Amino acid sequence: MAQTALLQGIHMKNGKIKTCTLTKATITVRAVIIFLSVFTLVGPFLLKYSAIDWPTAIMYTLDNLKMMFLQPTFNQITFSTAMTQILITLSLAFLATILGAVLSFFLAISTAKNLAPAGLSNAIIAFNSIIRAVPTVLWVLIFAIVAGLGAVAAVLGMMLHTIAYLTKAYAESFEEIEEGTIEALRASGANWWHIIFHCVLPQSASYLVSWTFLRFETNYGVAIAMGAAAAAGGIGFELFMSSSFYYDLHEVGMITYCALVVAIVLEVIALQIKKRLMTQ
Amino acid sequence: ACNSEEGNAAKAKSNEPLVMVWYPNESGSEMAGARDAFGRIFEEATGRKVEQKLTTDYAIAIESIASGNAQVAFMGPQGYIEANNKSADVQPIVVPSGSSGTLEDAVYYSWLAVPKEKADGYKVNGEFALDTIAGKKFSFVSASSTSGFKVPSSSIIAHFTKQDAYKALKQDDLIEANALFPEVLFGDSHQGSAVNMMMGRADVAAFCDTCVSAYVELVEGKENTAGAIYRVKDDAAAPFNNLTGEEFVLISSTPVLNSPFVVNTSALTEEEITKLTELLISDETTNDQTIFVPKDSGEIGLFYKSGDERFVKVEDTWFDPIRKLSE
Amino acid sequence: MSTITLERPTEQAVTKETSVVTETVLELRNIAKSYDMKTLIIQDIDLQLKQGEFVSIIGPSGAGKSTLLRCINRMIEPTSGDIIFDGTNITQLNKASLRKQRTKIGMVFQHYNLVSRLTVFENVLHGRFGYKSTLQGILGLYTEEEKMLALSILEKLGMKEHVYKRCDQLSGGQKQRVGIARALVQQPKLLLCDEPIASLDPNSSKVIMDHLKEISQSMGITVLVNLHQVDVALKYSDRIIGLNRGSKLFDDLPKRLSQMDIHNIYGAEVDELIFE
Amino acid sequence: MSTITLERPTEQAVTKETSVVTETVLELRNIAKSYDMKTLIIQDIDLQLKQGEFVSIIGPSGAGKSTLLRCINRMIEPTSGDIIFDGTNITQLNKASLRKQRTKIGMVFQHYNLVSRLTVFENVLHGRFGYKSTLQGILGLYTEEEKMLALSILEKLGMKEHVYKRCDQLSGGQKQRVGIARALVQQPKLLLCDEPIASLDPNSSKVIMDHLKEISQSMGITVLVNLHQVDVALKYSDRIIGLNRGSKLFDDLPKRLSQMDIHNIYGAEVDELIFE
Amino acid sequence: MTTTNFLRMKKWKMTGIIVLLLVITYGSSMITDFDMLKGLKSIPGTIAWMATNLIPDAAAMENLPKVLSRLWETIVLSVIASTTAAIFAFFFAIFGSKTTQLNRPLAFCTRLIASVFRNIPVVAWALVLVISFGHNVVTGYFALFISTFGTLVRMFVETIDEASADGVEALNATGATYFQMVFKGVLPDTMPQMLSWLFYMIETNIRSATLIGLLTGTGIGYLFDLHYKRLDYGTLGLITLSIIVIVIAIEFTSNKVRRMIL
Ligand SMILES: Nc1ncnc2c1ncn2[C@@H]1O[C@H](COP(=O)(O)OP(=O)(O)OP(=O)(O)O)[C@@H](O)[C@H]1O
Ligand SMILES: Nc1ncnc2c1ncn2[C@@H]1O[C@H](COP(=O)(O)OP(=O)(O)OP(=O)(O)O)[C@@H](O)[C@H]1O
Ligand SMILES: [Mg+2]
Ligand SMILES: [Mg+2]
Repeated sequence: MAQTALLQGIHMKNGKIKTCTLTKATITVRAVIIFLSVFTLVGPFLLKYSAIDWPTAIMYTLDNLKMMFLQPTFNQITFSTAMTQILITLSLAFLATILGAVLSFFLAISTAKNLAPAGLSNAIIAFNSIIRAVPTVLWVLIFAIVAGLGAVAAVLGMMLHTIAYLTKAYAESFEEIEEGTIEALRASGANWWHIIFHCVLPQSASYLVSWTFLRFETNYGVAIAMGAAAAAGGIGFELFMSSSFYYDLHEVGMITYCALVVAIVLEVIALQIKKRLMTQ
Repeated sequence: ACNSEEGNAAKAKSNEPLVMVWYPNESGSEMAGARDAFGRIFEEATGRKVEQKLTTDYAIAIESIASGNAQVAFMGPQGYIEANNKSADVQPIVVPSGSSGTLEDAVYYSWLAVPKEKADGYKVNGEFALDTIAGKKFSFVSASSTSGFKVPSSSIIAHFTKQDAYKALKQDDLIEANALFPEVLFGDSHQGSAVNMMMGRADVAAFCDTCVSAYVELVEGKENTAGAIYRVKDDAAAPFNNLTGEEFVLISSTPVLNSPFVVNTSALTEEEITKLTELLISDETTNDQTIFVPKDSGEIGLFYKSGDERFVKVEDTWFDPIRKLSE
Repeated sequence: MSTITLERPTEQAVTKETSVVTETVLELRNIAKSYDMKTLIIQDIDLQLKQGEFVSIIGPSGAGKSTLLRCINRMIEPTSGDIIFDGTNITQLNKASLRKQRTKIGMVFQHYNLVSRLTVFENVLHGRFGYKSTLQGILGLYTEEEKMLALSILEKLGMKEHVYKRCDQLSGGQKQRVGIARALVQQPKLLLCDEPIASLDPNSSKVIMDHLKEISQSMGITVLVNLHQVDVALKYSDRIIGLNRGSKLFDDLPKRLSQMDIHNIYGAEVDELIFE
Repeated sequence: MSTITLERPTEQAVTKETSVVTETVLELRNIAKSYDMKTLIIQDIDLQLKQGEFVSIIGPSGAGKSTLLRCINRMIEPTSGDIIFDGTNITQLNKASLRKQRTKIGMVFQHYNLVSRLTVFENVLHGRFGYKSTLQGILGLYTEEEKMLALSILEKLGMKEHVYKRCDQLSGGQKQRVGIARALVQQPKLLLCDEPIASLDPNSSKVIMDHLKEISQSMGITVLVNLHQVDVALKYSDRIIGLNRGSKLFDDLPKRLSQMDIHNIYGAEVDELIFE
Repeated sequence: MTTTNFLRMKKWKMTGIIVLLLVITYGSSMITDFDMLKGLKSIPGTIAWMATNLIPDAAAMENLPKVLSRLWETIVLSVIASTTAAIFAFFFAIFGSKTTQLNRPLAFCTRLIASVFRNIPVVAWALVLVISFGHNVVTGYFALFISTFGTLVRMFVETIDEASADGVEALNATGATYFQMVFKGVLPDTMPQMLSWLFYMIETNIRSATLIGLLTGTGIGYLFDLHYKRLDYGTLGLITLSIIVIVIAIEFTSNKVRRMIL
């Protein structure tokens, strides 16, 4: 008797009490997960394979990995060349990141739903999708044709993807800012720019920095390939030579180690800066 | 007519640096010493500072020389044809000759090779015959390679379109599985294509002689002819290090024209071009050991000297045979 | 720019100087607001506030207290009616002039709405933006007078030792005092407070209410406070306004607020209210 | 698993049945804790809690109230001393046995600590994890009895109509009631509450404190509460413990807490406290 | 007066940072020969070039069926690789996040492994994989898996770090086991953000067409590479257009899903 009273308004299924009702959110999550799982299970059967001799292939992989990572040496180039070239690659990545970041900031304040009108915001989002869809190498090619070979082509080519990425990331950070603080400043008679620089920027600074560094890291990877393609130099050219030309896995391994160490140092620096910004 | 006009325009900015673009894969070997030597030659010829641009991207190199962003380039014959198609201002000036010192043997070779133990399967009446490659797994180098795709594919098409079954086949079709080859692979490099064949991923592979010469040695037959047997050297480096001692046989070997130095005529003056050409074919250049490295010196160079190798003047029409291949 | 001379409040200052309360600072005429153009959230609101008055608005949740308050400085646009503030009809103003008028209306929020990564000092100085050009504001070019003003207000609110602390290191009560300081540094004639103590523990609540009361008395600033707690409203207000379903049901001195009135204002909910 | 029969509390139940309060549930012996192995945050704490007792810990900020509470269920490891809970020395237990013991100690947090995307029902059932294997827990396989238990507790706390609401849609007071329900569904012998009302408005605070008091009385569960508000502690506790700089200064009935004791416990800060 | 000093100090600091960035920018420009003005001037030319060259012509449209079938292959591969990588990344992220780590050395190792996977140049992976596996879907799968895994671990770690530690604490206090805590405490809170990252990686993987193409010899990227090397810009335009459509579709779906979940 007490039980039936208790169960009033409670959902049952097969005589069992349900602990959650199906809301739009749970249905969506489940649908997405089921779809992805099914797709992942069925997907492999939709692809065409050429036969693989697995034992040999795996043996070769291990052998190659051993040559690369356990016996790295410099053959064609020297350590100092490698370092200079890495510096060039880093510079390219830095330029693409910093220019992209500055532009992205202004695009992002015109994109964030809480700061900009919906029309402008949607236009920029669409524009970004288009930029992102064009492969970086095609951008670099176009800039190389128009502006000539060298750093300009490489940097601008990479910058476009940086913008597309950072604008989205920044805008989402801005959208997470407490609406209340913006409202408070507006109520005190502050104008839009005041709000951007004294409310939006300080609140999202640590996110902005961490996104920017993440992109810097990505750009560093991209710059390896793109610097070489655009004739701007960098470690990518040496990597290309030792891999595609000399097939020198030992040197590829060595260069990889150098590149990796720099990347990890970057990440550590990024973490430190972020920590300071959070606590300062 | 329009050339001279633009030539004048170029003359006006002739104190701007001269941009030279290199695409290393087409140039035999990367050798800073040789590039610097060329830099000196160009500087002497034009009185302009020379900027060497090294790109790993084939399309970017071609577009640069065609648009005049670069004025001088060293590129493969196929690259030259495409640049020339884009802009008629792009013209060849010299190519490195063969050991005779003339245009006659200014060639290298595009090979079709098969593993030695299976070689007999490619013979008809004791002779190697192209017919036998139908239905095999084939490996090219890359779709943009002259000796690794253009040349072999065009000779294959030329051969098979005579047969009714393959009449409709076009060169483009060979870039993926087609009526002739159930599977088409790309090695991305000449070495890669050779490895595809030796590891059994492909039955037949196309690649060029000079690109693998460091790894293989002739064991039987005449160099660069069908039937020649090559063996991977015992001390071969990667990617052949696991394949030492493996042998393969050429079932065909086609000569391919050497790579030219090209200029963009709209971006250089007549005078500059003439001077450049003359300097390149001069005895001084010919005897420059950083450019033509003596073959037995053991050093790596851009070009090797075993006989009378030198640069010889060349005209656009010399490349017509290659041009025909793509038609 | 005239600097307010902020004196330490003397004990006598707590007794209201009625002579000051004369001028009408704010007048609402027939204000109505609808968010969806169908139902009116507030309607027919007429209201007059005099200088230095301390007025509380009470009413059940959803009565339209916040809506009314936000209409006053046009954080939301009233659907009809006129707002005359300091002799100007605010409803007619364009953006730039509105910005100017807003500087004279301070606002204090339930959740403080501070920029948590900045220091107390910087947050307080934000109140000066209304007086600045875009560039001055962006570069944070404050005059020495402004800084002194901010400091003196912070001192008055007992926050002087925390000026350089980042706001996320403060307790709720301290944050609210920064919020009040930010509003005061605007040198407002009117202070709007939307449930300033709803997020605070009883101790901090008392501190904040005391400060607000003091501000209205010693500085002659009109204070309009939304409150949930009837007991607090009774204790601090010069006048109480009772709102229910968007209509003004009561507008009189606290002592005139009868149990009947409370029942009218809060409807059936009255039983749940706790009077300690 | 025995199901507790949860009766609606009758008015008489509010008067404490002293006969029940006999058994010692928790005993702390000489507990000390240092985070940095240099300074002791708490020291020499001896404490005995009997079944059904309602005990408050008061003390200034930083006194070590939270530290002490967390040591009891070893959310943080005490540096030295013994904790005897329900006859078992908790300090000696390995991970698995500790997990078992923790199920008998419910914990209620200042910030509720709910999984905000899940429903009230799911959050409450989380309290049953201690009784389940990992897999059962992950798959959410609860028995019907467990669900009924959760429902009856929610009903008792007046939260039944919200069972299927997501926790991020609740008010603070409602969230805290879910937090309490989660602790109760563990069927604990001891309830540890770390400032359960510090984030709540006065009305909700009263509701929560009333519920806690009721739990200790009608269900015989021992309740140990950290509080900032002395007045609340005085009103609800059977016994008050005063902590200052990690040492126990007071441990007696509320009525024995003198102004002098308060001054000792809170030090100079006492003047800022408000007793209404 | 200290107040003035304080604000001035802060401004000096800001100025210092800006100057530092400017100096690095200038230095980088010197090192790489980067000419900002030239870059700016080239932008109109770029747009003009795209407008004239990247418009698919009739010849390019003939490739449409091929483009579509290749695009499908790419989508399938990218979904498979991203989803499987996400599963592994989830467990790595749990062990790597501050909130849910078992112990610090393990957390450090986890993050290090992810960083290595993420930062080894693609060219190097490509070399190893293509030599060993040849051009094959499997090669592409591994390459995508490796880079996606590396990136997702980092994204997931940050997501979990941001999710409040409160729920975790409460579950620990109830006596829940580690995995109960992870699946019932952490997962529900972080799921929307993680799904959003997963969608983002699927999109990225479709876009990183050139890489997959190079490695697999299949997919839209292979087609891109082929036509790129032949300077067939009409078809490149078509391919790009088709990628744009997919990217926008995925972004749209992702936003829809996110809004539904939140
Ligand atoms: N932006 C909005 N759009 C639509 N309706 C709104 C909006 N803001 C508030 N409302 C509605 O207006 C009514 C009054 O809301 P308001 O916030 O003014 O009440 P309140 O008296 O402040 O209540 P509380 O005490 O809960 O803060 C409510 O029914 C609310 O749902
Ligand atoms: N994880 C920790 N590591 C180091 N020190 C800590 C840690 N947690 C707390 N402390 C220190 O221990 C002391 C006591 O903290 P605790 O949180 O127990 O105090 P409290 O009495 O609960 O204070 P409050 O009333 O502010 O919650 C403080 O000085 C605090 O700085
Ligand atoms: Mg309100
Ligand atoms: Mg505490």
